[in-house]
Amino acid sequence: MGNDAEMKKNTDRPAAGLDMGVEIAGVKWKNPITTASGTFTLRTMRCYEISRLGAVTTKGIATVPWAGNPTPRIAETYGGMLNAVGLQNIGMEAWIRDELPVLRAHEGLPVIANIVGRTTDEYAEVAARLSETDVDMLELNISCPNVKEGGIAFGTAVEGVFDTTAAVRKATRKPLIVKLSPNVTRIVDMAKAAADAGADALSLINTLLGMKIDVYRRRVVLANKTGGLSGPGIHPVAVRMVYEVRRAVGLPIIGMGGVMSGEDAAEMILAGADAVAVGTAALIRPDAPVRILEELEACMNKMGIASIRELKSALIE
Amino acid sequence: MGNDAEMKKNTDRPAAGLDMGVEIAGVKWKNPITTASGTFTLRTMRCYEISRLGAVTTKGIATVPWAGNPTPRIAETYGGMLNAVGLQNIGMEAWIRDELPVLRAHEGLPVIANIVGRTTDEYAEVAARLSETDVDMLELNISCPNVKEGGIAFGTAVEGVFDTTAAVRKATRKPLIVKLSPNVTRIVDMAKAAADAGADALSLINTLLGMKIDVYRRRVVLANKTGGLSGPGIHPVAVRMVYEVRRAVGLPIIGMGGVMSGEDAAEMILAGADAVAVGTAALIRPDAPVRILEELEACMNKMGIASIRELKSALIE
Amino acid sequence: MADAPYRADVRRFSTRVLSNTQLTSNIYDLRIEYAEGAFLPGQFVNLYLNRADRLLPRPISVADGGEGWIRLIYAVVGKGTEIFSRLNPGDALDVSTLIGNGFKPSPHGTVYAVGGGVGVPPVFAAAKKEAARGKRVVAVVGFRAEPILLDDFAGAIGAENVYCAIEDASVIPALEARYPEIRFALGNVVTILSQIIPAEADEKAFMAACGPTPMLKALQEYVKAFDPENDGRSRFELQLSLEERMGCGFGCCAGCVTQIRDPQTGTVRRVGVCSLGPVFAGETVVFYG
Amino acid sequence: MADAPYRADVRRFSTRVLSNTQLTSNIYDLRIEYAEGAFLPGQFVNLYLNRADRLLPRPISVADGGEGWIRLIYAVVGKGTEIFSRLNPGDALDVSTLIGNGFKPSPHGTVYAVGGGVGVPPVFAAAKKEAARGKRVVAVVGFRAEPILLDDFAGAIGAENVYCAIEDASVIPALEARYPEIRFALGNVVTILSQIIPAEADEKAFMAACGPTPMLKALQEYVKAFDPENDGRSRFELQLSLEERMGCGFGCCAGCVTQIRDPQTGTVRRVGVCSLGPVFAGETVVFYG
Ligand SMILES: Cc1cc2nc3c(=O)[nH]c(=O)nc-3n(C[C@H](O)[C@H](O)[C@H](O)COP(=O)(O)OP(=O)(O)OC[C@H]3O[C@@H](n4cnc5c(N)ncnc54)[C@H](O)[C@@H]3O)c2cc1C
Ligand SMILES: Cc1cc2nc3c(=O)[nH]c(=O)nc-3n(C[C@H](O)[C@H](O)[C@H](O)COP(=O)(O)OP(=O)(O)OC[C@H]3O[C@@H](n4cnc5c(N)ncnc54)[C@H](O)[C@@H]3O)c2cc1C
Ligand SMILES: Cc1cc2nc3c(=O)[nH]c(=O)nc-3n(C[C@H](O)[C@H](O)[C@H](O)COP(=O)(O)O)c2cc1C
Ligand SMILES: Cc1cc2nc3c(=O)[nH]c(=O)nc-3n(C[C@H](O)[C@H](O)[C@H](O)COP(=O)(O)O)c2cc1C
Ligand code: FES
Ligand code: FES
Repeated sequence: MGNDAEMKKNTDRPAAGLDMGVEIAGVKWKNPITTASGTFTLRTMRCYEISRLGAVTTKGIATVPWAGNPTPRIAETYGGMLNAVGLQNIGMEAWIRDELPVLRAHEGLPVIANIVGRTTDEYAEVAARLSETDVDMLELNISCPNVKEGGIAFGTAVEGVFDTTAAVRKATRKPLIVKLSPNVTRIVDMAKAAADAGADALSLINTLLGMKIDVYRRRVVLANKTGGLSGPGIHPVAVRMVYEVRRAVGLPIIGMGGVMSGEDAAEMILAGADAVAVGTAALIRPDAPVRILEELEACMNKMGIASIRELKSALIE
Repeated sequence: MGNDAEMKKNTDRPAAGLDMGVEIAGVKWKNPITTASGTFTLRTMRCYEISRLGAVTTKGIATVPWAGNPTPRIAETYGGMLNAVGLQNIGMEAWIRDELPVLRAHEGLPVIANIVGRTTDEYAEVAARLSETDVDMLELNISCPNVKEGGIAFGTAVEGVFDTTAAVRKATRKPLIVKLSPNVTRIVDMAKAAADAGADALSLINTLLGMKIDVYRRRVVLANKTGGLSGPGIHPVAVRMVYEVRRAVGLPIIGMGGVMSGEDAAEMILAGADAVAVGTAALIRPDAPVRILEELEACMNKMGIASIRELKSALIE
Repeated sequence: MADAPYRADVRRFSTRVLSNTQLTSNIYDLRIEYAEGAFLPGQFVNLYLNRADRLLPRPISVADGGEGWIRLIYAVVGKGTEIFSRLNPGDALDVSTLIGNGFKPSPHGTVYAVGGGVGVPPVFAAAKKEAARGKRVVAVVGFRAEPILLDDFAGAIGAENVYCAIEDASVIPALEARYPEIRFALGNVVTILSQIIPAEADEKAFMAACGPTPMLKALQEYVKAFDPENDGRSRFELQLSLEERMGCGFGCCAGCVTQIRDPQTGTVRRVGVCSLGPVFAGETVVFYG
Repeated sequence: MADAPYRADVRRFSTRVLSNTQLTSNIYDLRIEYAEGAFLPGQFVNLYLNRADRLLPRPISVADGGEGWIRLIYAVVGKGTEIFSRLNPGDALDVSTLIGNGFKPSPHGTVYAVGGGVGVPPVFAAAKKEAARGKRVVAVVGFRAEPILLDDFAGAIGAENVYCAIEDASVIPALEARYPEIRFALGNVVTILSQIIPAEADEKAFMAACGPTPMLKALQEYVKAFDPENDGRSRFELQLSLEERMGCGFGCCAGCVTQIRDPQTGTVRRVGVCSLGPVFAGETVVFYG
């Protein structure tokens, strides 16, 4: 058995006095680590103390329950995984009734509701309904590659990004994060469209579109054929996109894509992210988000850096 | 030390009588394995017997020598690597004089010259000059992410693909392969543009644009900042693109991107590729292309499949 | 809980291999150090390869357990299990805490433990536990040619209660010679059930099953036939342990859903095999396709 | 060659660790089984981690070699070398055949072997070889605080010919006590050269160097000063062993280029360190930026 050096328990304890706080679109997070949408459920509370996070991000929430795709929904790849969950969710009313109060019970933990729709109106409807609650931020997922309608269809054209963002912007005064797809020629154009339409922050990246074939069964592994590629293999693409968008748009960025360690999180922040979301890592190691937080602190100590603000401007160019 | 199961010497010997031959744009290859441009030089002859390959593909050739980018040009990533070589090459005249004859000395080994330019005219000029030689095929690289002019600039817009292909098509009657960039929203549109402009075959994929930051040195690793991500981590993206293009365009496809094993090669062919190029694998293990060929044969035996043609239509959908 | 130290229910940790012995041409018997040896039959653990090219968990049912150890029985079907087959005593192995809801304890006096292939290990665990609870347990297990765990079943529930279906007729004589007290039959588990059930008394019974999907579907059909009034109350209370490809294996990714019909409302919902299963009430499972 | 079996010059293969001992706080001395123990000083091998998350080679110069073994001396600077530092005798390790052009044999009677930090091992190899060829070898090596290979140099070329520059003054007394015959100086290798060279006769000499880029640049300048007619013919024939990040480490990717000025034409070309180096004629190297 190899030894997963990156993920090994970090024994350096953070020095007292590190300033880990960030402010994303007016919302204070006690540290920059959140969960990546679709990899956090209420069950995550059995994996680690979620109140240690900077914020939690839910899976996509639609107007009504969605059944998602048939199985297999998951395929393993070299340095990553494919998923085609297809935004299965319990719908906004059930979420507001059953899940939001449970998350709200964690004091000082901002809740980000990720929202999805099949049409611009549906997106706006979810946003409007959630605006009646005390959820802290909304994350607009216009980048899911696993559904036929909605999702990526909106996120890969400048007009789609603009129109969806604008519609949701009209429906809510909550801080609005727009989550971008990496499956585009120029991510910067998408980021600008979101900014122009009134986004308060950006999340990037969602998954890359991929496919796996089981050679001996001669079949595509996923029932949905294609799926979203996530995990450490895509990290360099995510870093590049965060870097590009940071230099083109002034909005806060939540960086994600293959963050497996505190060093990966620091790399995202050096590239220009204000906060970092952990997805696949948390599926592979249940407490990855809080480990990564600890490792980030250890990494900052090793770098001699005392605050996230300082880290953000530490890249030498 | 872990054990790299994929790459372990395959001891199953291929059964006699496997029909490995393919025909790409009228050129007969004795098997479907070639080298990916930029990972094959004359020094490769010291790594394995290149005449065992179906074809060899050279690195990019321009009108005049190019110096390429400063170093570091290479960065290691999780499940892959970044390169920003920047198409360093000795120019077409030196190549025709010094390298082509050496390759030509290998009987029955088609030579594919990969061509690059800073302008459409330069592409056409290289194509015209090479058409005066006995090179077997041309591969048009409009997808290199590591140069400011030429390369990807032509490959990420439908018009760029069409115009460059058309210009080169006018300049040559050699079989013309167009190599596509994965850094686009819709690969199928690019494939169709190339086909419409007269391409005889398609190569996909080139590298994904990525970046790596050295956290402790606080610097971007590559002198060029961004580089091309290759290797096993991107394989699912390549398989997906080959699958999509196969269903949209009738041209032969040379599939590449993270092929590390015979099973990966079989997966490419099941997805729709007619031939398979090996790049990063050959940098990590000097004789990877011929190993992968042997493994592909072993894999076909295990599948009970007797020819590449049969393999190509073996996907159950 | 403000200041109380938080202890996660779901954890991944490193443990050691105690033994890893080959049972058949492709099935291995792995014992690992494991503090929480007390498990519910049907529960599983995720095994991790700790390799960058194979990041996802391999869920394996717990077949047996005791003070400081558990036993996992797995077939080599792909690269991951192939790598497991090369583990030696003392090797480190990454593993999760116990996951999932096991078989519910039988409310009836008789338990049928029905398993096929590598679905047999969790069913063995259920059989052993029910026998220890004083139930009469009948095991009906099926294999292509190479049975596993027959001695273990015989030890736990009595050899006279063990029935074994075999698909390859040619191996049966040798098996009969080797296990004289166990009854073998050519065919599958339903073949055997059809033979032995009529002979049984008409009382209600519990049936714990795990195996390939066609077997589980056949059992669903089989017990329905004992529901003459078609009111959903079969003579058998069937519980099925299911398999799905997993992203996390502990309820965080919605990767592993199966379709479950709500007995009250009739609505079919997709629910996680790792979080709400892997064991489900047999009549509620709506197989895909 | 149609039917003759093809034998590749460049291969990757698995070998075994013979020993792996710690020399300083971060430098290790690795001996591995290696059939081709006869190497040219300056040549290197690629070490591979055999891990899916670290695919690229780690090029390490050969410091010494003999019948069936080579010796590699490496500093722990990142994750890869950190993993190497945990290798034990008997462990498997993937390695390449010998790569690159070494130092050319000295045409002169005197050889200066100049090394800094982990640039010292290949220079030691050159020194040992030149001494065996009957040359007078003077070693000038520099370290921050923890020297390596001093006993080896003393054994190969005579302790009286070994000079060692140290940047951290506080450690010098202890070093002088430990190596009484070796001369230590505060500073870097150029400090020592400036002290000892004027004392040397005016004859031509060969200088083999490897170390951090600033040191190599300083040496380039240093030997230029001995070129009074400025005709490019220094009293010293300098050869530099260079480092670059490698994709393949055997000439197939154009990743590892350095800039070399053609002495005839004056044109600067980018050429592969792994294919045409790592050793280049000192005056031809045009350092980046
Ligand atoms: C709840 C549960 C309990 C299980 N208990 C056992 C057991 O006790 N004994 C046993 O032999 N097997 C059991 N399995 C099946 C076992 O998990 C797979 O055979 C194993 O994961 C295959 O891994 P591999 O790397 O060899 O196969 P590969 O095909 O190389 O694996 C590729 C990916 O597919 C997944 N996968 C492949 N086959 C299956 C499968 N049948 N079910 C779920 N995921 C799969 C792997 O986990 C991996 O992520 C169980 C599965 C589940 C869901
Ligand atoms: C021809 C040659 C000979 C060398 N000989 C020696 C030697 O004898 N002893 C010794 O200690 N070191 C030597 N080095 C440097 C050694 O290769 C690096 O220190 C080592 O690769 C670092 O690996 P890592 O995984 O610990 O570092 P990481 O920084 O984690 O490595 C990341 C990547 O960068 C590459 N890399 C990092 N530093 C260097 C470097 N300085 N040069 C080239 N590639 C680098 C690695 O190979 C890897 O691909 C030599 C380098 C070259 C090019
Ligand atoms: C199983 C799974 C489900 C996901 N579901 C969603 C989702 O519902 N909404 C969304 O915006 N992103 C979803 N994503 C994308 C992640 O939030 C994240 O953008 C992506 O996985 C890259 O980060 P990672 O490499 O850390 O996983 C999902 C990812 C995975 C792996
Ligand atoms: C070091 C390096 C250099 C490359 N140079 C070129 C090039 O000159 N022209 C080109 O078309 N592609 C070039 N490529 C891209 C490869 O040909 C191939 O498309 C890509 O690497 C994906 O395949 P792989 O994952 O097998 O490497 C280069 C790739 C690498 C790694
Ligand atoms: S596998 Fe992730 S929820 Fe079940
Ligand atoms: S490292 Fe590839 S050519 Fe030198």
